[in-house]
Amino acid sequence: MDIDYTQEERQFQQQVRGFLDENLPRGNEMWSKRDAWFKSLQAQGGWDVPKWPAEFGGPGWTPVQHYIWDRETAGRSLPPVLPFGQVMLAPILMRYGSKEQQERFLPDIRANKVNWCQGYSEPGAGSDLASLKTRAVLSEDGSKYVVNGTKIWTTMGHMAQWMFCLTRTSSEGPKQEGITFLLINMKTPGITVKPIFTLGGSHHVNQVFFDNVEVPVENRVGEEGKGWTYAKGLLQHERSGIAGISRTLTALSKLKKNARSVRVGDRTLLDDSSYKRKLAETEIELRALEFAELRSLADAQQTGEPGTASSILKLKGTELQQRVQELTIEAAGPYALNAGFKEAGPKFSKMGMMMYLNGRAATVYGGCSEVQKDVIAKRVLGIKD
Amino acid sequence: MDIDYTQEERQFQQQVRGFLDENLPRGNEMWSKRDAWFKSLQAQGGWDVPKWPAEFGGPGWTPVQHYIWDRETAGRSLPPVLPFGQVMLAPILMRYGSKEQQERFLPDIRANKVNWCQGYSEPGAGSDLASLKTRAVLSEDGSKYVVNGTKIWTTMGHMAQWMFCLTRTSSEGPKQEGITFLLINMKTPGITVKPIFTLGGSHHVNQVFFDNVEVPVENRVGEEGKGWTYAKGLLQHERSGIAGISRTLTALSKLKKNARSVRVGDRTLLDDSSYKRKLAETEIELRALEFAELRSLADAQQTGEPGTASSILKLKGTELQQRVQELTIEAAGPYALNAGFKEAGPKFSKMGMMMYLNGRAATVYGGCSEVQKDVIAKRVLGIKD
Amino acid sequence: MDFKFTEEQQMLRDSIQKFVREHYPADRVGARRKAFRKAPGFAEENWQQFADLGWLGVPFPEELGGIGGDLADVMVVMEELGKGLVVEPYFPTVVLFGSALMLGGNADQQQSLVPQLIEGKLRGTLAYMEEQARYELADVATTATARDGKYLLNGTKSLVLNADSADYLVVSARTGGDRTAREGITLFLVPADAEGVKRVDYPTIDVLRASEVSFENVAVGEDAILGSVGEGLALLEAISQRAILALGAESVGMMEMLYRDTTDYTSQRVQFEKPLAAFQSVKHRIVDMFVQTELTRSLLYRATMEVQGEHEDAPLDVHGLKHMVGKAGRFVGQSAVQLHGGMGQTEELRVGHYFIRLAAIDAQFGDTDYHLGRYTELMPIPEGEPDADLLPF
Amino acid sequence: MDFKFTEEQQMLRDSIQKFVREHYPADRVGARRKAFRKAPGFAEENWQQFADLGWLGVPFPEELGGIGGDLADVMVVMEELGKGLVVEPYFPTVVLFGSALMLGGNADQQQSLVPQLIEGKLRGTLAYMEEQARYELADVATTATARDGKYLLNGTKSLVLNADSADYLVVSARTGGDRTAREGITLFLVPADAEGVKRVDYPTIDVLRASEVSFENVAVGEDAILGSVGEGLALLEAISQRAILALGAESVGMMEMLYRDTTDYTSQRVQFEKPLAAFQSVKHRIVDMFVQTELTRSLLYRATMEVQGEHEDAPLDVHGLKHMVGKAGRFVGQSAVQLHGGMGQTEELRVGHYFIRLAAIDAQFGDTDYHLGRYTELMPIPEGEPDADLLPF
Repeated sequence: MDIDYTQEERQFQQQVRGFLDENLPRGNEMWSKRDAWFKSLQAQGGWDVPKWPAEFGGPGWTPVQHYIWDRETAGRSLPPVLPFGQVMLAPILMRYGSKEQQERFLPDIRANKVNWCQGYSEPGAGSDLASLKTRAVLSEDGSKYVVNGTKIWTTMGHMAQWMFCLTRTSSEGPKQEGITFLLINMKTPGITVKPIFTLGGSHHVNQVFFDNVEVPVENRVGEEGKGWTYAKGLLQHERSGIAGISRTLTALSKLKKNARSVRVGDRTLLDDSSYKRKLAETEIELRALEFAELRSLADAQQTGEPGTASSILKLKGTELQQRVQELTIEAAGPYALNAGFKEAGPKFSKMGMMMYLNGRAATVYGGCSEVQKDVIAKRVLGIKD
Repeated sequence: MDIDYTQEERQFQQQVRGFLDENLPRGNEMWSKRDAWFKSLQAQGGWDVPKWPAEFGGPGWTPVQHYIWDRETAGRSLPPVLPFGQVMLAPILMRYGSKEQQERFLPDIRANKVNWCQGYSEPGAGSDLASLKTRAVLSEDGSKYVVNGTKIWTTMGHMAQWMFCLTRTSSEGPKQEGITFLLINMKTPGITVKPIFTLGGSHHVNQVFFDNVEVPVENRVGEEGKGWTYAKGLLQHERSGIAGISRTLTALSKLKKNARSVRVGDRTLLDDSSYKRKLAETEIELRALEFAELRSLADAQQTGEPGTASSILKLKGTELQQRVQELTIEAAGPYALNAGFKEAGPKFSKMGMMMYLNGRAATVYGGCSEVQKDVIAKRVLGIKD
Repeated sequence: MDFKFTEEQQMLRDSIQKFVREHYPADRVGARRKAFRKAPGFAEENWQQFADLGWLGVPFPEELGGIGGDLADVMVVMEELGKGLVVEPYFPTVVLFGSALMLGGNADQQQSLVPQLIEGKLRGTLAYMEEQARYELADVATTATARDGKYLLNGTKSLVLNADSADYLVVSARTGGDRTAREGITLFLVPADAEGVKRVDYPTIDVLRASEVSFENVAVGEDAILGSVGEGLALLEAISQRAILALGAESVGMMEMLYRDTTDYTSQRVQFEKPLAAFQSVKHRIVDMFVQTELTRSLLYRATMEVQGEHEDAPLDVHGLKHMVGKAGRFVGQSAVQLHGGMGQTEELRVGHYFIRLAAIDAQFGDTDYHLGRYTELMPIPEGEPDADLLPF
Repeated sequence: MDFKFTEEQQMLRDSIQKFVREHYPADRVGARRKAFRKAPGFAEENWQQFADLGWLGVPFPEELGGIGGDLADVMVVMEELGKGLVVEPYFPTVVLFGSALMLGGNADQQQSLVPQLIEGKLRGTLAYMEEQARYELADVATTATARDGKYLLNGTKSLVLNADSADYLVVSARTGGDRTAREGITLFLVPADAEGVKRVDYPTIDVLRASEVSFENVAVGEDAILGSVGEGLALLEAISQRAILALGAESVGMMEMLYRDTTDYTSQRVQFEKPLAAFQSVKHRIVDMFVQTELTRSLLYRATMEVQGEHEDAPLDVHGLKHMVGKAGRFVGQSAVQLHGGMGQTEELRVGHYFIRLAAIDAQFGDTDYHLGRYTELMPIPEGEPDADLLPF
């Protein structure tokens, strides 16, 4: 057993730090220098698409290198990438897409040129995703699918040019079969996007309606009826990202600084022992979970399998995210009420409340906590239903 | 709405206090003056059997009077009564027993002369009590039942002269039917009592084996096959007693005094703000639950029904009992290890640990918490399975 | 002992429920609340209806035009307004301002203001909070300096509820003592349009309205003093107790709606060939929500009756209540949102609004931690020796 | 980074598991433990086997006859002993006494004692606790007064583990400073049979042995001093860190057994026509037990490697570990007992014994609350201004 980074890992950590110090645009330059930033990442050898394998132009990092990258970048603000394409669709295209699809879509995804959205959930298919009903019927000449139905909780659906979408092409047999994975251009006639306003009035999710939407058959990924298999692997991917342990550690670190700025009479909130104990309890669990992630990465590196510790990451990681959000609004205190007035109370209070509200989704999407527990019981503990 | 006791209730409270001050034996006299104590209770008009209705010689108190009695006696040590007869069997005999059975058994129960035990649970029938299998077969001449099988968790079974017992007389139809309520003399040939040692080494529960045990048919209560109905009402009775809110309030009060005796350097544990907050959190919930009980009693007094608040009493009451027990061993600190040596650490530490260990049973017996929640979901919230 | 609602209370409840059905129907709550994001943040015609139906007069004596109700009656009103997600400023005007007038006002002040309040012609609020104070009522930096028979007020009050539609502000200010001294605080009745009063108004996260209010040499006469000079803290504490009872009632109403709405939603929604409510993880969590609601309701009743009857335990149980409202409210709110899945995150359903309002209530008049600390200070510690006889526990 | 067990560790684990299968079979654990209620509380022949199998030499260097293992190796041993509910005094002798010798002893002390310890011929323990101190290592009333080249020890130590079978006690005493001063504590190596040492022995709730040990003018020479005079606190703290790692490993082993035993039991027991484990309320609680166990195990690994490598975060994570062991251990233990129903309450199954042992571990070397407080003191607070940019969280 060895907790320390190897010589190579330490070098890599230094390299990442040096690179970030030199190239990462700050503050106002975040948008103006965005292109230069992506170019500098690319020049490092695929750092712009860290999770992509080397054969598709990625850096081919080890799991521990990924961890180092996450850890080093979590505390800094990086120019945003469009996650649905790069992180979620790309692995599927690489594995199951045709050569033509890969050549057609991957370059634009990598260049952050095309905005993708995910068409999975439906009003009647949430936790039980496989019961989805959006119907795709192959035309008689076999040239296109005609899609009817509706998708919901489509993040960024109102800004996306394309959707990757699970559709039902057969109702026979088990519901997991008969699902087909389609790539749909959002400009196709028959698509309507309706905004959904979430807690606190944000708009980032939508409901998308399909009314006889025609999708060329060449936009089908892999075989008809195999879409569930393709999507499942991707969901696993999504889950480990949702855990967001490095981000939560950063959030906790910011919270400590913010709590120190909160006045309580002549002292600060960080002088309040019962508040401080709550921070400490959270931090202890986070430090434990961070190490669980490391154990999982090390297992993956050595055996190719992430090990049992990985199963707890999403479940516990989202819980701790929410805990830090709770502690943030507690720190804001009365100013948790502040919804739009920047001069009232500590500056973090406004965004703190929005994060708290938006953060409730973390234990619902990508497999709600209740379903996660069922999955752990079955797969890890071998408990039968 | 009126929180205050009525004039009559206040008078009753005074009467109880005066009576206890005058008649309750203390310390060493607890056993020697026990008979005098029961006589003085009886002389008050049935106070020795407070829950019994007036027609059977009880005091015929209102629910609020019962509450006052519980509250006033919780802080004092009363000479023990034998609960299985007086509290648990007697109501069944009064309602479903024959005149002969009432005359034969009730006087001895009242006089604390006969020790009863309860034969309900079986190794294969715990939460799912109705699946019990101990078989009672009526002899051809109809004069007696022959009982075979085994009962478990029989509290005081090794000291009891009689058992009231659920037996299976039919396997047809729903399992709740075909259960028959028998009174069994523990001296009958074929009965073996085997001790079960519980956490910390106590012996108060047993397993009881029946090998062709003959029970006269006149010891059957009510009709054959109706035992489940009889027992169910009694279980409800048992549950409200298990909540033990007055006892827990007393325990918390003792805990505060005990915590003040625990040295932490030059101060006491009651100067520790985080420990004190835990006491306070518990006390707040207890004060809320105490009022929930009052609401339930007041509802019962006015409408004859205990109201929805009553459903939470056992569930939350046992949880708070256990919480006070946890806080007691936390107060004992290192001396929670103390299992038999009276001079090590604070005096309460030894009994505190035993109470903590024995107390785990409270959320299991009389309907475990998980089943209680199912019951509340169904009966109170109307949730269908 | 008697916990039944009176016939009058039952009628009051029915009339509010009728109003809510008409003006705040569940299926339009999102749109309805969105419409109120701008000043004054509510509908004047509704307010007039409150007056016409007598709700504004509930806690005031008959001789001032009220209906002479007690705190239990206010509890009934607040619970129903909470269930309805009603945005009209009953809490600041009737509970905060009204309590200030009735507990601190002299006969002149009461006679000149209360009848108008009851008729719906005059509103008020309480300006007591300052940023550095967090939840401490006694931390007051705003000063009131006596000069020529007048008082000059200087300072800034934060998060003043519905100040933008109030005619009067009750303002806490120092007439003596250090910033955190318990003595030397005085409450003043200040017209909202007095010279030197400046406001910045904004919507709150729970779609109500608040303001930062600054006072620059605002001059008021001695007739503006509520209660006695320098003894305003006791008055503030008494108002705060009533505020907590009212917010507690509103919370309990919302918590009840949350477990009911969650029961309904999960009983109807089928996943994996079963209603969600049939899954024990869902069912038991709803039961936990119910248990927390019933516990909180019990403590609300207890505290309300104790404050009404001036029992000695009243301060203790009011602190306990606000602590429990915060803790249970968060649990019940979060659980409802979780069990509604994606729908719980939307503005469309009531649950999200209840959830936010409960979070906002925790942040007013002391949060769950603050009141636990206060409870700890008051918690009775019995006299006497340690007692090793833990039986029959 | 590498979290695999080495081949040696795997062999060590196998050999302990084999011993446990033979000497502590699950189906006889109740009877077995009952047999140990009297002094010395374990089987001498088992102890000799520990020596023969090399377990006693695990953390000691090869030049003293040990196998030169590190803290991870001790972790492996303690985890397996924990799973087996083994009562032999490995913890007091190898972890407490052994750490005291290796961290504080000089070459003479080590050479005269460690080889004997490794051979199973000599046992020791740590006498550091006093009643008024609760969990505070620096609170020491026992005095050591220098006189004529000797030290006279006076005072009482409480809850000294396995003192009734120890040859040596390591005793903390004041050679200077006030009772709670951090300076002035010295550790002494005292023969258990020295004149003036009195013991009262008793069984503990977890069926181990402890003693109250009093010292009345117990005279020891300067060669009895472990480490430097007056600087014993740092040594005590270092021993305590190792004690916490060892107890943490034992706890994690037990927690794993608890969720596994509970999975097995509830998978076999049928109620309402289904295995109990198929009920979500049961299943999810087992998952929660598993999650807590994995979290604790992760922190155990982290802290062990940090102490081994003398990382700067080591004290922080050791406090965090003991806090988590207490909290998670209680949750996992209580859950297992609850989910076993009546059977969980009996001495027959292992679960009850694990449950009690976990409660006992929480009460040693600082409980969950104490270490949370200590963590709070060390918790890093970053420099810098408040940061309102909470995205992309």
